[in-house]
Amino acid sequence: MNILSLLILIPTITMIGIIISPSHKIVRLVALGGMIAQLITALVLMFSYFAIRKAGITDIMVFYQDIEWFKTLNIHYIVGVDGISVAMIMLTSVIIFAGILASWEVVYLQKEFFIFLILLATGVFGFFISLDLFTMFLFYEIAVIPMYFLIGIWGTGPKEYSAMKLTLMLMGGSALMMVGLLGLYFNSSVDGHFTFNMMEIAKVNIPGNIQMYFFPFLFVGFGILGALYPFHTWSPDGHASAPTAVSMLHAGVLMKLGGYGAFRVAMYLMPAAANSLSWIFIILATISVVYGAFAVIWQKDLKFINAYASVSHVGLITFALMVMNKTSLDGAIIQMISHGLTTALFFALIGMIYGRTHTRMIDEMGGLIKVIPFLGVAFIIAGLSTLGLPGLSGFVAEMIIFIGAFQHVDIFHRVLTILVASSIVISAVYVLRMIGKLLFGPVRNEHHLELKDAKWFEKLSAGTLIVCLVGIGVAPLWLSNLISDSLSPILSKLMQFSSLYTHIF
Amino acid sequence: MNLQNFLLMRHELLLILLVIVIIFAEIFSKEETKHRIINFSIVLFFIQTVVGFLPVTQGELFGGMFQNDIFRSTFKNILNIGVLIVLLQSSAWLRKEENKEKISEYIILLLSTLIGMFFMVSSGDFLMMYIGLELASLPLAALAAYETKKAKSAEAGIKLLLISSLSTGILLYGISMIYGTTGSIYFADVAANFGNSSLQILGFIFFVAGMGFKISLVPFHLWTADVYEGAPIGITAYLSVISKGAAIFIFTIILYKVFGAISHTWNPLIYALAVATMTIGNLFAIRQNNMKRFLAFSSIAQAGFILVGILGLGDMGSTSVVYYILVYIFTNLAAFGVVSAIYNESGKENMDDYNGLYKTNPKLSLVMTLALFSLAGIPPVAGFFGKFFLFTSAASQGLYILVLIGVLNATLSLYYYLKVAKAIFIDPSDNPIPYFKSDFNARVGLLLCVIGIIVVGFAASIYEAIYSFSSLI
Amino acid sequence: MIDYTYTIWIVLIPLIMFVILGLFGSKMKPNLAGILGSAGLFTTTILSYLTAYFYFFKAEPINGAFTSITAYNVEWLKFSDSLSIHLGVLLDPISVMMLVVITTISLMVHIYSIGYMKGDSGFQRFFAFLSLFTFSMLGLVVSTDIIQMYIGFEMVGLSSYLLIGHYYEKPSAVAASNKAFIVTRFADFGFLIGILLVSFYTGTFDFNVLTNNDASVYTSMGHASFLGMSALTWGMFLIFIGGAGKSAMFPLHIWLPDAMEGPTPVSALIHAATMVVAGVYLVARMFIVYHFQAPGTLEFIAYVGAFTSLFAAIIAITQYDIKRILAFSTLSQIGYMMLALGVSGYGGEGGVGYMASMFHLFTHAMFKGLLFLGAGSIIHAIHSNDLRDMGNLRKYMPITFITFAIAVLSISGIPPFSGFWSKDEILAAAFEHNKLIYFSSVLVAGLTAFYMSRLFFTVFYGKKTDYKHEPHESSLLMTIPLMILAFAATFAGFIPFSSFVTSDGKAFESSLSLSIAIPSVIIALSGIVLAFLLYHKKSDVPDKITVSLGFLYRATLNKFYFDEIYLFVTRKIIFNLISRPIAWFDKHIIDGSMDGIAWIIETTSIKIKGLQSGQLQQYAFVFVSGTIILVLFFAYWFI
Amino acid sequence: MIQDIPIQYFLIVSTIMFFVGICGFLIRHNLITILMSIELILNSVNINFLVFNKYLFPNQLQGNFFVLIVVAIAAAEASIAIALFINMYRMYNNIDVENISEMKY
Amino acid sequence: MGLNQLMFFFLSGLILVFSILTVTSRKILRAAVYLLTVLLATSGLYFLLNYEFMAAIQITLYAGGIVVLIIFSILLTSHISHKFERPALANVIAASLTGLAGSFISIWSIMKFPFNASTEPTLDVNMKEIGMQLMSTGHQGYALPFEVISILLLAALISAVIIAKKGN
Repeated sequence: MNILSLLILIPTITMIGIIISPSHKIVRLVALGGMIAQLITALVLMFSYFAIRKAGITDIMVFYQDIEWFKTLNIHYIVGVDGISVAMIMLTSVIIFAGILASWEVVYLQKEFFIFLILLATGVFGFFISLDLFTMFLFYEIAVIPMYFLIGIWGTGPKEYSAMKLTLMLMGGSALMMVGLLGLYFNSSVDGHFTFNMMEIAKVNIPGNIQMYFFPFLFVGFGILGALYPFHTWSPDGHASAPTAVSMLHAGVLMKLGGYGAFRVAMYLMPAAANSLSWIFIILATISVVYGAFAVIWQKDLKFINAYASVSHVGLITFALMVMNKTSLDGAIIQMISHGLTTALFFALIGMIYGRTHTRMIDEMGGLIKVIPFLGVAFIIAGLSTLGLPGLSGFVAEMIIFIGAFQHVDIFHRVLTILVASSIVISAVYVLRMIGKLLFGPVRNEHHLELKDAKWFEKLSAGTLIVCLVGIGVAPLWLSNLISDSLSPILSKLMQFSSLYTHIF
Repeated sequence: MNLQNFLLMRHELLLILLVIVIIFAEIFSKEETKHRIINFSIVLFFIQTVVGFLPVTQGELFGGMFQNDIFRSTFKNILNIGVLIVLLQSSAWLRKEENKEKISEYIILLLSTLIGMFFMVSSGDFLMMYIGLELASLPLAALAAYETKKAKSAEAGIKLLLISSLSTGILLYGISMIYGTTGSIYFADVAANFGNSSLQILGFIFFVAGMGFKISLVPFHLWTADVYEGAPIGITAYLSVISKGAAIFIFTIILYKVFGAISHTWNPLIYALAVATMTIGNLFAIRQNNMKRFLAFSSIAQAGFILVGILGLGDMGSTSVVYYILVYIFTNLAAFGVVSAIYNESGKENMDDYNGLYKTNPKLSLVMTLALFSLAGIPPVAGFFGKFFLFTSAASQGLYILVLIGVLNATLSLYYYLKVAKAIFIDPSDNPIPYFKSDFNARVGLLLCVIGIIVVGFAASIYEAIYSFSSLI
Repeated sequence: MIDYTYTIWIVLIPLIMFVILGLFGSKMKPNLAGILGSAGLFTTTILSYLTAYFYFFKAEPINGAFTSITAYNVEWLKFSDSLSIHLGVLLDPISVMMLVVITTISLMVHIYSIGYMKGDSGFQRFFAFLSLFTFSMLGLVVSTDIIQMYIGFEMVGLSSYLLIGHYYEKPSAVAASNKAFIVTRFADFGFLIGILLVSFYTGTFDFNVLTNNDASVYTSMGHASFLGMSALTWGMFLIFIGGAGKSAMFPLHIWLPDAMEGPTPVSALIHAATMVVAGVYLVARMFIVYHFQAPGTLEFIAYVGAFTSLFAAIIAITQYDIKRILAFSTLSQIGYMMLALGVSGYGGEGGVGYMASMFHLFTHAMFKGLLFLGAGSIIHAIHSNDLRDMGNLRKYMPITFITFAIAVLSISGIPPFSGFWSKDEILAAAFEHNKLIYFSSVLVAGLTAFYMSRLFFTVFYGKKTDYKHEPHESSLLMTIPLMILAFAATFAGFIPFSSFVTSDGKAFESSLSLSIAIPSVIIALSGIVLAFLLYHKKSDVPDKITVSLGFLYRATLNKFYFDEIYLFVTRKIIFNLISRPIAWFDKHIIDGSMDGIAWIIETTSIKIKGLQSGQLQQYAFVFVSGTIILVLFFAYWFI
Repeated sequence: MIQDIPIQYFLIVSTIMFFVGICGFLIRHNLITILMSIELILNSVNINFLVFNKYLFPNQLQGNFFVLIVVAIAAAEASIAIALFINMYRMYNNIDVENISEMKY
Repeated sequence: MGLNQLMFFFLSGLILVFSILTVTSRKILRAAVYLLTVLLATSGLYFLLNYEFMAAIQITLYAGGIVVLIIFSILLTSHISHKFERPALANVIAASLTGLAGSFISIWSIMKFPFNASTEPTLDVNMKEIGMQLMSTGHQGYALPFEVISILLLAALISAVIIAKKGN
């Protein structure tokens, strides 16, 4: 059995296990066990990936498996990974692991909660391993739909509204994507033998005008999930209403689907359009970064703060993608991972704090670090990663992006880089303001004096994420190596069409 | 009439036989054992369904009036499965006190409309098609008015009958013009002689209007919601899937085979109808509270999606349409099955009555959710595949704008499907529908639907089979 | 050849201490944490001294110059074959000198803090952060790579943030820590852009390449210019902004006085002796580039330094908070260092400004550390920061009194204390280069003497006896560091700095120029005398003077309203004029348009419900007219 | 014979009859009159079929048989319709079309 | 003007006038009678076309069957003297506009279409021929529709029964 298919099989088995579990204690154990197995599988995958690369195998995709599905439409089940997907799979498995732990004490309809959560993860894993656009799309939608229930049933606040908005906007995105995918499909061949196989399509030179037609569909379609300005508004509402683990998974992983898809599908397969249209999206991304950061300052709700911060940070991903040189692409992927971890940690902590104080308004809290030191410290670490402090992953990612983007020959890109880099100041403002109000100062509500600090599962959940953050922050080279080798085929395809962008380091 | 001919017509002949057997059963059964006719006929029908799956050869009878091939007979099998599920689902309702007297009539009428559809599907000329169409419509009006005590039911019956008559009139006028300008009512001759003069187009459009009534395309759809709401649930389900499916099938065949020569004319026509149907259906569905009405508008929108697939032309088009109908039968019948189970138990059929359903009846809720997802085209259930192939088929003709409109409409439709899901899973309720166990037949029916919803999507062989058959016509 | 690889431990030991104290500190006894931290630092200090010894005395200078040695280097991130980020240890005269300074002061502060922080609930945390800071600062000074320098800048910013916010329950401390971090972050933003610009044109981050005088990396530079300045000038300017932020140069100085909210040892370590000179160090580190490639920027630096020193000195006169006075004096002194760099030439005698700057950095660390620790001792004794609560303390705290006196004399530039020597070199350099700056500097020297003496006399003289608690001398743990630093502050001036730290690494003979020294000493003395007259006992003369100065005094007292201006910019402009409208825009326009789509659909749905009127004949009408319209359209218009 | 009457004459008559029927369908209140309008419609269609058969394709009888079937079906239709009307009459005591507008929107 | 033409115009006039009267008459029984007239006139047209068999069918089935059925149900459900209200003017206008537009377009199309009168020999339409074709199973044979119609009629019968049947 291909190890990649195992990544889908394990969650599926876990879901079945959850269904037949008799009591709620067993349910969560099964879920945790399944996700630990998944994490181990992902680790095995990563190490064997390194081993394969070390052995000198230079296939673009490894663990490649191709099973024919719908013959007449030439739809296949094709899986395969390169360094980028491996990195994303690692990210996902870490976050779902932490997410299960963070939702350890979900009581209401617990079985269903875990099933939906793992279903979501299944979709994400499937998305990352798919090389066939059809299956990729299928997994994409599988990943999106459980969100509705997760938010709608277990959420807080105006949950129905948020869940509906989120789902509809994301499905609207997938609607656009679908047009793009079909466009790719029907232009994937010269002799009338169409294919959804990404690696095959990549070999075809799709005419420029067709690319120009379909690229926006795909890019915006994925971009909506990646909170591309101005289609980001599902994100604050959605995150604010979602239960902890869902926010974690959603901001941590699901939003990365957007970036990853935009990169893997839109840019890789339609490089000419990517080059000629990049200026639009790079402007949007710049707006998104700065605007998101400014919008945070005014927010009072912790989740809104983090949601807008996410808008800003995933804007950085889009920005880096659109710069299209090796360094910046590398940075984009690392930013995906870094933001995934950071924001997951953030949401986990917000959830844990909310579970104790029953409010998310920073004005109603204060001095919490005194009563819940572990959560407080973890919160500060998350904050510091958000503002890009060295030693944590946020810095690495931002640094690579800025350096990469600034290497662009075009003065336009460099000016935008400066604009985008200004977000580090704004992020410092909002992060410190939030930390200052929430954790420092006098305890504002005397009930909060009786709060208990994190329990073991909360510590494990946050600890795992912190370890990853610090690990990447301190030693980023292995991650960068993991990614950058796999960038070359994509990059070379992008470069092929850039008469403008020749000056790459 | 030799055996060969019998085999060719076995769907129809067996059904006729079935009807006769049931009439005899009705005559010879005692008052208190009448309800056994239900299971009796279900078993018979099941046998009929199985027999239908035996291989069939290609051929035509009655000088081309009756045509059968594996594609058509496959479609009939699909309809058979659908009707089997409908029968299973209506049995609980039929056993009710007020319906006890008319059990066999119900079944007979239902089966005779099915006969009509089979003839319609197999028709080789406009005359047979017309007869089939009428046979498929007239008894339905009576069935819609089946609950004679209920005003809504009567209203549904009258509306259906009168609008049906009007549309028949228009259809006939169209056919008469087609006949007048081509000199024949046989499909083959018409196809050879059909041109592009305005009178022919007029005839064609009148014909489309008549068919559009059966498929409930906008603007010929207005009866749909009222009739669906008023008719007994079993009949509503039947109308929305079987009757509609059969009409779409023959409509597709006629468009491709008979009017293939003027496809450049009907392409924009169907395009416009598709857009209008999807959009209007969705816009109306948004506000509905009554589940039957809601499903009516949803089924209108679904018809729009199917039209998108028709525009794919060629094998891909017809395959995607038939495949979608198959998916749609399972899906919609699952939804109606749940609605009918709940209605039979509690008499409730409004969306807000479903609040908190998941807590009391989780299994039914899950079936409903699956069905809704399949309708909305959410993976991994069959609806996703069906819709994807419809859109793929349209995209193969380069109709990307239409695909875009289609997928956006699908997104919009997701909104109201999720509204039902919301009622079931999220909204709290003070007095939710209490737990109940629906009868065996209904459960079997739902089980069939669920299996269908799940299997049809993943089993690529089904799609492949339909594809290989579709090239035969 | 000496193997310097061990120097990595100088950096790592504090980090390890931080990790140990950070993770397990809360489970330790406080004293254990303190001792552990100090012990770790002691090791580091020994290693630093060893390094200095080896570097300056054992290694053979090549061509008479101290070379820079990359003792340790590891690739941290790689962008391309030519561009990568390295982390490592770079040893050259200034970095070794800084190692000594930092470890010394830090060790003193550690020991001092064991006494000073006794009983504080965050004792272990405090030591953990001290270790973190020491690590960051050491990592900063040994940077091999400009990005490492940037990382160091950020990290010291963080530790400073954490330490300022030590008393996190005090809102003012939280505000101060936020302010410090954000202002320096803002400066670091400039630094970052500067790095990007410079590295874009040079294609490297490596200091060894960047600061190589013959570097061909600059020659390949295009003639890109912006607003009349070359891109490199801009880049270097922006890098200076980074330094200016950390070193609290005008107008980014506002965070430093507020940073005094932190515990006093922190102020001594971070906000007087080490971190705030990081900016000076940065400019010194890139001095060659400034001097040869961006002389305009260097000129600018000189003026900024001079202005800051004057500006801060003026403010210092009027302040009452003892730590704030010291903070402004720090500003002023750092301004000195900056201006010295700004006026410096390169090589030999011409580089005296560079040497003087480093020299002053060194001596300043000693006496300013001493001043702060002394002030800490005073505050510890009387639990107040306010000058007006103090007086007559020489009776109660003799050791503090004496060491403080030494420090005051040193900062005032009275021979033979260390401050005199380094300040004299600075004045000499300024005199050589720019008379205006020179005169300003001399004026500052006088002002410095005046306000320090004002502080000194107010605290230790006078007749005040109405203390709630009898003040008493601090414990040995606190006084021993005072004494050691007093020793250093007294004699550090006699170190022949010019033989060790010069702009080109080559030693030169620096001589005391009497024509510079005598006027400055006279000015300083007159400042002291004036202060003595005004403040040695309580009188109403100062009040009268303040009244007569009116607005000028109030402006000075309020630090020329810079805080208010910043507050206006942040609260009013950024919060209210940018952030709030954006939040509104997002909620109502962007999100509103999404909701608007939903609304349109919903409304359309309601509006067209009449179509489904339930009336059979209307249905038929729609049916028929629809058909007719279709016929019209498709049978006539289409064909 | 009828050669002196152009085919169009017949068609015009039938067409007008058809649309008169449709108008009747649209405006009459009484369900039975609506049913009568339908009969008009069907009748006009029948004329069409026969005329075409006679004029254009006299060598076969497709039109004739079509009409035969239409008439039969019309009868069936009418019988069901009348049953429905009677059923409705029992409920409302009249058979106005207004009664059947309960379900809407 | 030949007799045929005269007959044609007479019958057409009859048809049109009574059609319109059928749909406008405010007394229901009269409407039924007008309808009968129309149907009879139509059968006259069939005679004119030499389709005696169809004319007979028209008279017996249509005029005799359906109209009787209608009258029967009128008697059952309406008061003879009842006079309908005038339909709403808007309705009338909308309907007549639709009708006018429809007939205009249709007639326009008809006039534009080049109908070619057949030159083929006319099939003699007698009962035998009709009977033969009705029972024939080949091309131009109508045995199948004939059989299916019987099912339809059966179904219609049952339909009518279950609806009209009085409940218990």
